[in-house]
Amino acid sequence: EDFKIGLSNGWVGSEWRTQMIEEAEQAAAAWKEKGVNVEVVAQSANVDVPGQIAHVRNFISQGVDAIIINPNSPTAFDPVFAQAKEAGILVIATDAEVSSPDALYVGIDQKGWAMESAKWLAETLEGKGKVVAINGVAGHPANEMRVAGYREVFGEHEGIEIVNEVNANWDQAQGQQAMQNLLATYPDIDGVWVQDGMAAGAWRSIMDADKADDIAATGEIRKDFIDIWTENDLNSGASVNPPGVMASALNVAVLMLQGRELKEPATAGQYNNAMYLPIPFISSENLKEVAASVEGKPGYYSYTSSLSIEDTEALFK
Amino acid sequence: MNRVLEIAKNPLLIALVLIAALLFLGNTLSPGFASGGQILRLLIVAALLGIVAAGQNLVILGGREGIDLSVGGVVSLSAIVAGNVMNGMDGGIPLAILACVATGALFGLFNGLGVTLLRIPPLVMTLGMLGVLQGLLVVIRQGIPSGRAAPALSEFVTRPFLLGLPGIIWLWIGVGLLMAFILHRTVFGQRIYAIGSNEQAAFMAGVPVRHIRIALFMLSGVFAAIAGLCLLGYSGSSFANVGEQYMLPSIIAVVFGGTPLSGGKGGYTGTMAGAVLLVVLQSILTTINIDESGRQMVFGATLLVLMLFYGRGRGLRA
Amino acid sequence: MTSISSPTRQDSGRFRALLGRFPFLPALFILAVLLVLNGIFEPNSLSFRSLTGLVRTYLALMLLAVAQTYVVYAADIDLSVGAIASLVNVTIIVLMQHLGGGGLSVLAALGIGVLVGLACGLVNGFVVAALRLQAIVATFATSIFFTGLALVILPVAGMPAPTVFWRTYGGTFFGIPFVFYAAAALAILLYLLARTRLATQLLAVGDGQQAAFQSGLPVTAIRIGGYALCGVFAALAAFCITGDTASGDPLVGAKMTLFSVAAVVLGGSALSGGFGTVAGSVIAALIIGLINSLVFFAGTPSHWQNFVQGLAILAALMVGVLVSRRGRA
Amino acid sequence: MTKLKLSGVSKAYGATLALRRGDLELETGEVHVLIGANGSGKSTLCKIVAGSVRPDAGEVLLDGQAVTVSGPRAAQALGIGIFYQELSLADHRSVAENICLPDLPRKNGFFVDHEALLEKAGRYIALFETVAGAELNAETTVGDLRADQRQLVEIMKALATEAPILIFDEPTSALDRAQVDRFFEILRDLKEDGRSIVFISHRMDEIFAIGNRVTVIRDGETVGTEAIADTSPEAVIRMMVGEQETLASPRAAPPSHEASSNVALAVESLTGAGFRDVSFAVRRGEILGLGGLHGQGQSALLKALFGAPPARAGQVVLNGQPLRTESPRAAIAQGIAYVSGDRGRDGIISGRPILENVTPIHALRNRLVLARPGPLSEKALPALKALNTKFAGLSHSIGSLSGGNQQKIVIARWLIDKPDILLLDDPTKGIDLSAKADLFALIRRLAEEGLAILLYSSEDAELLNNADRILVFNGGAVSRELSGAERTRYNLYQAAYEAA
Ligand SMILES: Nc1ncnc2c1ncn2[C@@H]1O[C@H](COP(=O)(O)OP(=O)(O)OP(=O)(O)O)[C@@H](O)[C@H]1O
Ligand SMILES: Nc1ncnc2c1ncn2[C@@H]1O[C@H](COP(=O)(O)OP(=O)(O)OP(=O)(O)O)[C@@H](O)[C@H]1O
Ligand SMILES: [Mg+2]
Ligand SMILES: [Mg+2]
Repeated sequence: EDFKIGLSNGWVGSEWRTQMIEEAEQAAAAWKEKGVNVEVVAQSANVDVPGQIAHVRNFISQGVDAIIINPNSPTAFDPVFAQAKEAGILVIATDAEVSSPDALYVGIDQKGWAMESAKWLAETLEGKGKVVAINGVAGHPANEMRVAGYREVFGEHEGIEIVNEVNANWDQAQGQQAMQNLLATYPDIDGVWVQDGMAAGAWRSIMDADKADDIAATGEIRKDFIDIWTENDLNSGASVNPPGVMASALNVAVLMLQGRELKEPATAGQYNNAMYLPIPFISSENLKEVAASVEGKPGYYSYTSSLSIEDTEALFK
Repeated sequence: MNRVLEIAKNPLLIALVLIAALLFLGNTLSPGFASGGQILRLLIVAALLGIVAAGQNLVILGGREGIDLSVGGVVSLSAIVAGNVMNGMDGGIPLAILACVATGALFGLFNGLGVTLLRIPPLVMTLGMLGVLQGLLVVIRQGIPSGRAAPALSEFVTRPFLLGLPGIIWLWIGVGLLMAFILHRTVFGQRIYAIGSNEQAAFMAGVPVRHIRIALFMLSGVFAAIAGLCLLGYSGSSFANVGEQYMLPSIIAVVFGGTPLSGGKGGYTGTMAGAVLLVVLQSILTTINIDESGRQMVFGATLLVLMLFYGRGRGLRA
Repeated sequence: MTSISSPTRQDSGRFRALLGRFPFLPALFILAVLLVLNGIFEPNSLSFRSLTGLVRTYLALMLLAVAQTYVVYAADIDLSVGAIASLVNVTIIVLMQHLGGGGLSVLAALGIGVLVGLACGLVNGFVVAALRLQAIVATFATSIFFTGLALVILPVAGMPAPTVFWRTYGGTFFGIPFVFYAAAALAILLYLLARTRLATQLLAVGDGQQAAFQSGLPVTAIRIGGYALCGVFAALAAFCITGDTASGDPLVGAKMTLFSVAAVVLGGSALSGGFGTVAGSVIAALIIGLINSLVFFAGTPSHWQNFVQGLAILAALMVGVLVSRRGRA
Repeated sequence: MTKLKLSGVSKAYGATLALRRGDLELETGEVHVLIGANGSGKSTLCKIVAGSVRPDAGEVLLDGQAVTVSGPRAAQALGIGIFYQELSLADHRSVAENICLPDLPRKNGFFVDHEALLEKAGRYIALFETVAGAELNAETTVGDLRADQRQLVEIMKALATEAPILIFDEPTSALDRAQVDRFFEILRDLKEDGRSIVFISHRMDEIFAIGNRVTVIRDGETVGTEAIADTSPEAVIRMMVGEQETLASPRAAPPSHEASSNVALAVESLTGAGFRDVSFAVRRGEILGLGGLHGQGQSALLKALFGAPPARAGQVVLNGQPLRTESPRAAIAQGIAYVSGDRGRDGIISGRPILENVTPIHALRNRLVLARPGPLSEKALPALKALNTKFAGLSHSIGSLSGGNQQKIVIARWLIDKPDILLLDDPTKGIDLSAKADLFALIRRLAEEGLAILLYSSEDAELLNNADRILVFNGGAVSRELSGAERTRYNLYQAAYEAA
C-alpha cells in the first residue's frame, strides 16, 4: 500500500513545531516495517492564514491522500477543507481544533490541558491564594481555550483570586519581563499560572527575585527547563502538550486510509469532531523519570509522547 | 520665553519628564512599581532594547531612508549562535562573543552591500533579510547540542556587578559613551551626519559614502548581535524568535529619542531615554489589570500621543 | 545641440521608456517564469481549479498590496493595513451574525465594513498628514490600536460567516468562478482610479511635498485621500479574506502587512514615492504566492523551506528594484 | 493703477530676520524688477505674496483691498501666479501634468480630462517651441529634462495659471541667451496684456532689458524704487550695497601668463558622458575659461576631472603624473578641488554646523580620525576670513546663512589645504554682485600663488573679465580657443552659435 500524506505547519517560530514535523516524519518511516509505504510531503514556513490555505490547495493539486495540518486559525479553513473532501482527501487537524465538519481533530484538549495544571496549582496552594496568569497571544483560539480552562478551575476554588492576567505572546523573554513587572506590583502573590515557554521565563524572574520558595508556578516541557526544575527543585507542575501529536494524527490517518473505522467516532470538543489524546502531567513525583527520558537531548527538545502504531490500532475496530 | 520653548522641545528632556511622570503614575496605580529594585530590572530590559536601538540609530542617522528591520532576526540568530558556542560554560564566552560579533557584522555587511551596491531601499533590503534570517533560524536549529547561557553571562546581565548595578547597565552606559564619542568627536561621526543630511554633497567632499553606509549596517548588526548575546544571558537559554520583539520598538525608541527617520539629525542620548520610556510604558500596561484588548488600545493611543511631542514634521507653510 | 548617442544607447533608451510606461513588466516576467516552473514541478498546479484557488487565496493580498500602493504613491507607508483588514473582518462577521445572515444583512455588513476601513484610513491620514507624525511609527501605533479594537469586537477567532457569503465567494456563475468576476471588477476599478485626479495628485505629492504644496495642491487633503483609499481597499481585502475563510479572526491580517509592502516593491513602485503602478503590486502578490508553492513543489526539505522562500523573495525584491529603477533612472 | 501693494511685510525664521520691512507697489501692466544681494529677502517676499510663507507682520493690498493670502491655493484664487527659484516640479510626472498641476482639468468630477490637459499644456509648450529643444514635449517626463528645460517648464507652469499677477523669482538663471530672449518677448506680450509682473534676476543686463521699474532690497528692507529709464546699473548697485563700499569696476583684460610655461594639468582626448575628444593644457597661475551655450559639456568635463563620474576615455596628466579620477575622493587626494554652483545639491551639508561644512576636505587630506573642534576652528577661521564670510559662530547651522555666504563656506573648505587645481563649475550662480567681486579677486590671487584654475561660468561677462584663455564648447567638443585680444563677446558668441 502506498499513501501520500501532506503535513502543513504555518509557523516555524518555535522549536516545538519543528520537533512536531520531525516526529511525524519518523512516524511515517515506521510504517515501512508494516509494509505500508507512507510518503510525507511537508510545508512548514511562516505564513499568514491565506498562505496556509494555499498549503492546502497545493496538497490538493498534488493529489495527496490525507492532509494533517496544524492550523493558524480554527475557522478559516472551512471552505478549503470542504474542497479537499470533495477531492477525496482525508483532513486531520492537530494541536488546534478546527470548526470544519469535513475534518477530524486529533490532539489534546487545550482546555483540559489548562485545567490539569490549574488543578495542580490550586491543590498545591491548598485552595487559597493570590494568583496571576501569563498567557499567550490574545485572541488566539488555543490561548483562549486555555484561559477558559484555568478560569473554570480557579472559579471552583473560593479562596483563589486571580489578581491579574497578562499576555506575553508565547515568548520566553516577554514572559520573563511580564513576571518581573507582576512581582514588583504584586509582591505577595502565591501562585502563577503560565503556559509553555513563557513558564521558563517566568520562573527565571521568580528565581531572580528569590521567591522560588514562596511561589508555586506551572512549568513547561522543554529539556532545558526540566533541567532547571530538577536542579533547583522548583515547586512546579506541567501539563504536556507533546509535539508527538502530529505523529499520532499521522497514525490515525494511515489507519483511516486503510479503511479501518474508529471504535468510537470522534465527536468530542466544541466542534464535535475531536478525538482527544491523553495529556501526560509532569510534577515533582515523576520529574526524575521525565528527566531521564530527555537525557542527552538538545535543550530545545520537548518531552514528548505519541500513540504508537499499536496504540492507534487499538482505537480502531 | 523662546529659550524656554527651545529647551522644552529637547527630546531628551521630554523623555526624562515623561519617564518620571509614568513612574509616578505606575506607582500610584500599583504601589511598588517604582521601587528601586524594579527600576533596576526595568533598566535591564531597557538596556537590551537600547543596545539594539544604538545600531538602529546609526543606520537611521545615515539617511537615505536608512532603517534596519532585520535587527530582530540578528538578535535571535546571535542568541542561538552564542548559546551553541558557549553551551553553558563560562570558558566559551570569549569565543561566543567573537562568533556573535562576526555573525552580526556578516549580516550587516549583506544589508550594507545590498543597499549600497545594488541600491535596494533599506526597508526592502532588511525586510527581505529578515525573511532569510527567520528561515536560517529554522535550518540551523536542526541538531544543535544545546542553547544554555554560561552562568557568568547570566550573572553579568541580571546580578549586581559594580556599585550595585548589573553589568549590562554598565555595558549600556559604555555603549552610550562610545556612541557619543563616535558621533561628536570623530571624523567618522561627522561623515555619518554628512551622508545623512546631504549624500551628494558628502560624496563631492570626498566622503566614502558607500563604505560608511556599509559600516553603519555592520555596526547595526553588531549591536543587535551583542543584544542577542545579552538576551541569552537574560533568559538563560536561547529559543526561536527571541529577537522578534525588537524590530519596531527599536525604531520607536530612536524616534522617541528625537532622531527623525529622515536621518542626518539627532543622537543617541535621546534614544537611550526613548528606550527607557518605551519599556516603562509597556510595563505599566502589564501591571494594570485590564483586558489585553484594552491594553493594546491604550498602548497604541499612548504611542500616538507621545509622538506628538517628538519631531513632528515641519509644516508645509513656513 | 547635437546629442551624442550610439545605437546601443537607443536600444536601452527604448527599454527604459517601455519600463517607464509599464513598470510592472519585470514582475509580469517573473510571474510567467514562476508559473512555468510551478507547472514543471507540479503540472496540476496549472489546472483551472488550481489557478482559481490561487486567485481565490491571493485576491486578499492583491487588494492589500493595492491599498499599500496608494499611500506609497505619496511617499507614505501604512503598517496598519493588516490590522485594518482584521478589524473589518471581525466587524462584518459580527454584524452579519447579529443581523441574521441573510443576503440583505450581508450587504449591510459589507457597507459598514467599507465605512470602517474608510474610518481607519482617515485616522491614519489624520495622524500622518494632519498631525505630521512619521508614517512608519504612527501607523505602527494605529495598528496596535486597531488590533485592540478588533479584539474587543471578537475576542477570539471563530464565528462562522453566513453560508450565502462564502458560497458566493467560492462559487461559480455561468461556469466562471466568482473570483474572476471580482478580479475583473478590480481591474476596471483600478483602471478608473488611475485616471482620477487623486491618483495624479498623490504621485505629484510623492515626487515632492513642498513642491506640490507650492504648486497649490492641497497636500494634506491629498495624503489623507491616499490613506482613505488605502483603508477602503484594506476593507475590500478583508471581504476576500472573509470569503475565503468564512470566519472571523481578530489577528488574521497581522502577518499580511509586511507582505503588502514587499508586493509594492516587487511590483516596481518606488517606496520613495512618485512612481509606480497598482498593476505591478497585484502581480507581485501572486508572485509571493507562487514562490511559496514553488518552493514546496520543488521538493525542498521542510526545514529549509522558510529559508529558501526568504532568499527567493529577497532575490525577487532585488530584481524588482533593480529593473524598475532602469525605467526611471 | 496699483495692482498689488505690500507694506511693512516681515518674516523671521527662528533667529534669522529674513525680511524686516518689505514694501512693494506693483502697477498694472509693468515688469517690476526686484534686486538685492543674496539673502536680502527677495524670495521670502515673493513667497509671502504667493502664500507659501506666512508673514509675521505687514499688509498685503490687492486692488486696494487688504487681503490675507492663506496659502498657495488662496494665492491662485486671488490671481497670483509664481515661478519658484528652486522650482516646484514633480520629477516623475509629464511636462503636461506639471504645467497643469495646480488645476488639473477635470472630467465627470473625479477624472483627469486628458484631452484638455494636452491641449492646455500644448499652448504653453508651443510658446517656447523654438528654443526648448526637441525632447521637451507634453509627454516627456520632467525628470529626464536638462536644468534649463526644467526651468522653462516652471515658467510654463506659472504662465498657465493665467494669473493677472505673475512673479518670476530668478527664472533665467539656467537659461541660455536665446531662451532668455524668447522669454522676454513673452513677458512683453503679457505686459501689453495688462498683466503685472515681478521679475528677479542677478543679471544687470536682463534687468535693464526688460524692467519698467526696479525696487532694491537690502538686508531685508526695501531701499527704494526707481524707474529703469531714470537710473543706471551703477546707481542700482550703489543702492544695493549701500554706502559701505563701492564695487570694484570690472577688471580690464587680465594679465597673460604666457611666460610661466609650467603645465599643471594636461588633458588628452578626454571623452565622457556629454563631452568628447577634449584636449587642452593649463599652466600654473593661469585661469582657463570654459565658455559656450548651456550644457555643451563644460560642467560634465569638470565633473569628470573630479571623478563624478569619471571620463570614459582619454588621458589626464597632473604635474607630469597620470591622474586617477575614479572618484572625487581620489581626485581630492591628488590635489584637485571642485566648486559647484549647485550648492544645495553638491555643496552644503544642510542642518550641520558651519565648522563641519568647512573642514571635510581638511579631514580627508590629513586623514584625521578625531574631530577636535579647537584645532579645526583654527584651520577654518582664516579660510572663512579670506572670503569675508559673514557668520555668527562656527557652531551655528549652515542653514542660518544666506545663499551667498553658504557658497563662500563651500569654497572655503578648499582653501585650508591648498589644492593644485581648482575646478570652478559656475561658482557664482546665485551669488550677489559684491560677493562675486570678492570671489574673483580671491581666485586671481590664488592663481598668482600658483594654482591652475578652470572656470566655467554661465555669464559671459565673468568669463571675459576673468579668464586668461577661453575654450568655447559646442556639442560636447571644443570648437574654438580664444586668447589674448580675441577674447571678445563677439568671438565668444560666434564660436558658441556656430553649429548650434
Ligand atoms: N557620478 C556621481 N555623481 C554624483 N553622485 C554620485 C556619483 N557616483 C556616486 N555618487 C553618489 O555617491 C555615493 C557613493 O559613491 P561611491 O560609492 O562611489 O563612494 P565610495 O565608493 O564610498 O568612495 P571610495 O571609492 O572613494 O571609497 C553614491 O551612492 C551616489 O549617491
Ligand atoms: N526656510 C528658511 N529657513 C531659515 N532661513 C531661511 C529660510 N529661507 C530663507 N532663509 C533666510 O532668509 C534670508 C533671506 O532669504 P531669501 O531666500 O529671501 O533671499 P534672496 O534675496 O532670495 O537671496 P538669493 O538671491 O540668494 O536667492 C536669508 O538669510 C536666508 O538664509
Ligand atoms: Mg532667492
Ligand atoms: Mg539667487
